[in-house]
Amino acid sequence: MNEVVAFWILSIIAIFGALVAVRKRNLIHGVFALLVFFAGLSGLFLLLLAEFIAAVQVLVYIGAVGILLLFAIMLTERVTGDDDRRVTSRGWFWGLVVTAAVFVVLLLPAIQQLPPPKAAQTIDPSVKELGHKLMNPYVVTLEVLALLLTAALIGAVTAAQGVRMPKEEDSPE
Amino acid sequence: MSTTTLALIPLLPLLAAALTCALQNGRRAAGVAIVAMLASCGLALSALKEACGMKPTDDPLTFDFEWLTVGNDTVINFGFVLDPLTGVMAAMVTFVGLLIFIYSAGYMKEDERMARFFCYLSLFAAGMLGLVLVNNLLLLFMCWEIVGVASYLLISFWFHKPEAAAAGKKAFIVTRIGDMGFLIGILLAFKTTGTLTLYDGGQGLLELPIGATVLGLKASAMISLLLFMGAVGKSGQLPLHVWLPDAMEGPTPVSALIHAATMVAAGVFLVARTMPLFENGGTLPVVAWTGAITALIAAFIALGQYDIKRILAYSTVSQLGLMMVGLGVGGVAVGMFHLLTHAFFKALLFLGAGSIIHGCHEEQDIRKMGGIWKPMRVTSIAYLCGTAALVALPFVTSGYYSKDQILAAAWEEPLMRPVFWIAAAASLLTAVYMTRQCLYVFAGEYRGCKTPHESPVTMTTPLVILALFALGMGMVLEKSIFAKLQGKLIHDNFVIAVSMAVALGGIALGWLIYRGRALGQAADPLAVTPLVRKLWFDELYAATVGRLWALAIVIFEQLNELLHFVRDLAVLLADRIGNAFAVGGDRKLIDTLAFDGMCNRLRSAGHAVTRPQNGFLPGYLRLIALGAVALGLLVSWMK
Amino acid sequence: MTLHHYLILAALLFCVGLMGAFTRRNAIVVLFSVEIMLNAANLNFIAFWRYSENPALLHGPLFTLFAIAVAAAEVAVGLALVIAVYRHFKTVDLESMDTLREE
Amino acid sequence: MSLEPLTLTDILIATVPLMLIFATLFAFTTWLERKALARIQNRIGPNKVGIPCTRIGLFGLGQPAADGIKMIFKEDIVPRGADRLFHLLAPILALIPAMLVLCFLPLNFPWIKNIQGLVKPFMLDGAVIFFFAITGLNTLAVFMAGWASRNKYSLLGGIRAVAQMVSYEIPLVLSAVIVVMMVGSLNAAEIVKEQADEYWFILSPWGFTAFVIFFIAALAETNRSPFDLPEAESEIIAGYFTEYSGFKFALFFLGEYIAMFAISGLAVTLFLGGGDGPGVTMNPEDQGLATEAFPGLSAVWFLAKIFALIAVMIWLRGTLPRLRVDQLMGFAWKFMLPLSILNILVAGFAWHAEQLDNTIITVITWVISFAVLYGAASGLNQLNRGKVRPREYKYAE
Repeated sequence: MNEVVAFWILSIIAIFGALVAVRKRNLIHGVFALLVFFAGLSGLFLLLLAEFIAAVQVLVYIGAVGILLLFAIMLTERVTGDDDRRVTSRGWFWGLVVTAAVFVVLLLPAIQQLPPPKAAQTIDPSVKELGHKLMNPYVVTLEVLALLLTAALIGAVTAAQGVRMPKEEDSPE
Repeated sequence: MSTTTLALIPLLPLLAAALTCALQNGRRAAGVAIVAMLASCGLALSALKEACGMKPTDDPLTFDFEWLTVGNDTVINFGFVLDPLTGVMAAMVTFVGLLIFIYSAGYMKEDERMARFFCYLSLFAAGMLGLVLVNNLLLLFMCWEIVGVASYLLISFWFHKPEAAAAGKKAFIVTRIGDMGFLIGILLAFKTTGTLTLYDGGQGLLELPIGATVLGLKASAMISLLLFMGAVGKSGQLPLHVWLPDAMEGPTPVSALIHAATMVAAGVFLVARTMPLFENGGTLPVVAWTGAITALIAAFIALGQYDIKRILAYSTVSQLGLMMVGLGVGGVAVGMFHLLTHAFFKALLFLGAGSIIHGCHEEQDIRKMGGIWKPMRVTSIAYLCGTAALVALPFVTSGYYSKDQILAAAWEEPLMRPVFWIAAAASLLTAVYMTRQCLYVFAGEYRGCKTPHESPVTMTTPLVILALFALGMGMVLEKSIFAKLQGKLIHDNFVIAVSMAVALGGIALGWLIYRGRALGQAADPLAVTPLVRKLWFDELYAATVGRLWALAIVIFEQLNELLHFVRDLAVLLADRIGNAFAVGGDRKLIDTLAFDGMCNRLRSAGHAVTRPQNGFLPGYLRLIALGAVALGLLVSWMK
Repeated sequence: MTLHHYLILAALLFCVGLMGAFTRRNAIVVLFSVEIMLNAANLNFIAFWRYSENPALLHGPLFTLFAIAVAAAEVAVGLALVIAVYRHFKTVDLESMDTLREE
Repeated sequence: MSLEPLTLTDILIATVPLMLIFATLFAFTTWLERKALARIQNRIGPNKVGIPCTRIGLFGLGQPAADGIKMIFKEDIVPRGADRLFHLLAPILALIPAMLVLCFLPLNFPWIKNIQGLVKPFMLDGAVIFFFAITGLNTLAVFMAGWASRNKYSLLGGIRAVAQMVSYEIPLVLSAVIVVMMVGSLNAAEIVKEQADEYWFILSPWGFTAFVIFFIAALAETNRSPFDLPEAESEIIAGYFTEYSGFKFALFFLGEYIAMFAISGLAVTLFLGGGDGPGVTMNPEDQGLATEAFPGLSAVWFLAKIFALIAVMIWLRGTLPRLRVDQLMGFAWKFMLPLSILNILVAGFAWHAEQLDNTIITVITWVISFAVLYGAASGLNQLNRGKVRPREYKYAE
């Protein structure tokens, strides 16, 4: 019972957040709506008993990605964040059509080919087990991922830094 | 000797290549490459020792593991094989390669792309060693191609010289012709036997009896002929020999490594490796004849050349021909024996030539040399040793023993008597042109502008070592390796007499011709036009293949013209009609339909095509999504 | 709750993201949308895991973990690129950045 | 583990007391802080407000109530340009995570004995990581406040706060990771149990280092002095809540203090043995509850430890001057981060040494690791000392 109610509430929150995030004119509002979406999604993960993933979701997306987006907006848009130009791109209608098509295609397997819905068996996933899995069979993946993150970090810094200003430019005038 | 140690032999140079391609400093790159080569040389020697330990009868050691599975039962193994053949070959390649690496460390010192050069060299060595060691025809083909690429890179290393670039392209394309045959052969072999593993405990490609027939020919015969095409391309046999002399545009160490010792020998090695197929298919006479003719013609051409390296190149071609003869008449042992000895003395000759060229300030024309003997003592002695070996001076040189075996084997076969005589003639010519060259280079006065000087010690040391090998190797090999390769020594006094006769006679002949001539100034009696022009092989190809191409072009031109004509006709017709019905409506109708309308339609079609490519990113995204949709529909429809 | 609920929800979210990517012209918003899509995919992973035969293998969470990490890297690099582009074009409007050349 | 047996009453029982207790503690703490600061600055501090309509002062214990009333009845001003929605949401968003985080503290209140499952969230397997995840939200609230009230100072404060919190979260988490590593679990109750069995982690060299790092980072996370740059009155009037007044301001205030409680509660859980103490034996098997001499003893211990930490915070606030922005950042990235990473390595070695479970080896390891950490700390200190120059002002003299 609880689970059903929770599912509906959380999914509505998530969809609402996502919609607002992609439609809002004011980017800062958009980011916060996106964060609401992330929060709803992490609630759904919790509902699916993937608590560690839920925590990571909050930590990474809301904690880190959100801040990053805010800073990017601060650096690119006007600080107020609202965007008075035309926000929708050319031919948005076709975009919607394609989206609808994709939606149908996404639903096709869910309708046709999946076995009839079966109930989830009760499980007790422990974070410890996850850690062991990460350290034992997936350790190479983990290392590669660490490498990727480092590379991404350096790449991001170098890309965002751009050409360095000559010294006399930033001396007091 | 385990898989890993065996695998390390090719892998170390590969690693070195990977390392050096990152390096900038040429000297450091050279160090890396040489160290890697040294290590794999040690490994190869130990492998050789183990291989020699094996009795000739028992199966070769194979180290296989599953590489990729085709369908559900066919497995292609990734593996290495170790038997005397591979052992010897690997040892030779690594050893000569090592010497040449050291040599080129000195030779390329001034070049600013030295590091890149060593990267290519290491890559080549890796490919060559892989080619030698692998136990799988497909893998062998891959290594074969790596070697091809490396040689392309190395030949056109000084790509700013247009002829160097052209030579690289030529080598690549001409060998490609042979490789196509090779590839087809592999496919055919896979089709008929279902395996590409060479030795597989009785199930290998070389161990299965192949009974099937293709196009009325025995399958094994077909396969072996196709493989032989690859060999012909790679080791410059007639009619695909034209790339080898041009390849001399590359740096001299490259010529020594690739076009004397290793790569060109790859073809011979291939034939030796797949010898069972040839025996099974009974196609050895083809090999023998091709080799013989090549040997003779190449030797002829060599008489007329002035470029020191070209002469050596043609002599390489003819020696390769002799190896083919050896394989054809005497089996693996004879051919490989000559291959080994030749590798040493030809590498020596090329390095010597390189040293001479270096000493004469990058002068390659023998007419502008002469009197090198005095300033460049070490080089000259080494070079003369190499010459002696090539000419096969009796008893003292290694070339003598191997060539003697070939001739003897040819003499044994009653059917192969003509081949024997051709080979003898070829070696006679060999003696002649080598004498000519030596006289040009060493005797008399220096005819160049600047005074020649001796090369640095890094270049001379390999020369000396190689010279020792070129002299001493014959005895040693004949005692040790020859038996391992299931060869039976034949000593036929008549043959010995003949080979001595041709060697000494050739030298004498050359001496007689060139004695007391004002070399360089006066016309050369042997450099008659056909020889200078290399018997018009290039012109021949230009005249045939090129002509065909030109013809095709002409035909298409004509077709094009026809189309134009039809179009004009249509225009004319419409115009006439328009004029005929000189009524506005009609004209408008015709116009709009026939001309403007059509043109507009075409134009708009062009626009329609270009519209999606306007850098409008969301549009791209949508197209991608459409593709995804199509894919999803396809999948769910196929379910 | 059955698997289908989650799948349909994920599909919806994915399409919302897709819509954003298709109909907005601000690069940063497109980045949002990509994030939304990624998260929808993660939801699918977790749902499939939860309703799989033996969840003890923890494939879903592990894969999702990796996906999240990669997504974080993607956001960092993406935003850095957006900023770099902004420095060059003085805008983050996808429609006005339609050339690869300096001009 | 499932949601099913959970009922509304359970939830209320589990949460409402937390809120009440910590709200009262908050009131008391404000009073305590003002008193303490006054003593440090050689004043008396609040002493008038006591029982209404009498002259009984009660050392000004009534002060918090008076403040609260004042706050509630004060006018709530929203600047014209401000983004009304976010201006309203920010203080709430600042309060909620702090409150939420309290649930993850292993407080063995007697009345949650007979509640099952999820409501005892400190039995959650990932309690610690949840804690950090949710504390992260605080940053957003601050930024929101700074951005929503269209005011340069507020925005500056918000940006400062974000930068500071993001960079201090790293040493915070890294130093907590050490404890998690040693225990091998993210479960708060198990961490406490471990400490009750072995020793409080603060007593080991790596634990001590980690605790110091954690505590400093916690100061920065909760914008306490000396890290209170986001609300630096003297530079940017009051930072991100310049434009806040009345009840919203009160909410910020409350949120800040609750966050203080929460983070010191986590410090207690991780390093100071949680609710462990005389008369308490931990046994997390039956849902992480302790057997105590009298009900609630462990909770009392827990709160006592929290208050010890709060007292230290107040004392520091009274003592230390405020840092400069560059010093702040430099300290986070050049001192705390390397030290905590090194500390992780040390702790790993120490763990392996303790696996041998041989006293001498353990002792030796401890000595060595202490020496290493001390050396590293002083070395880093030396390295940075050269770096910290008097700042050159670009646009001002």
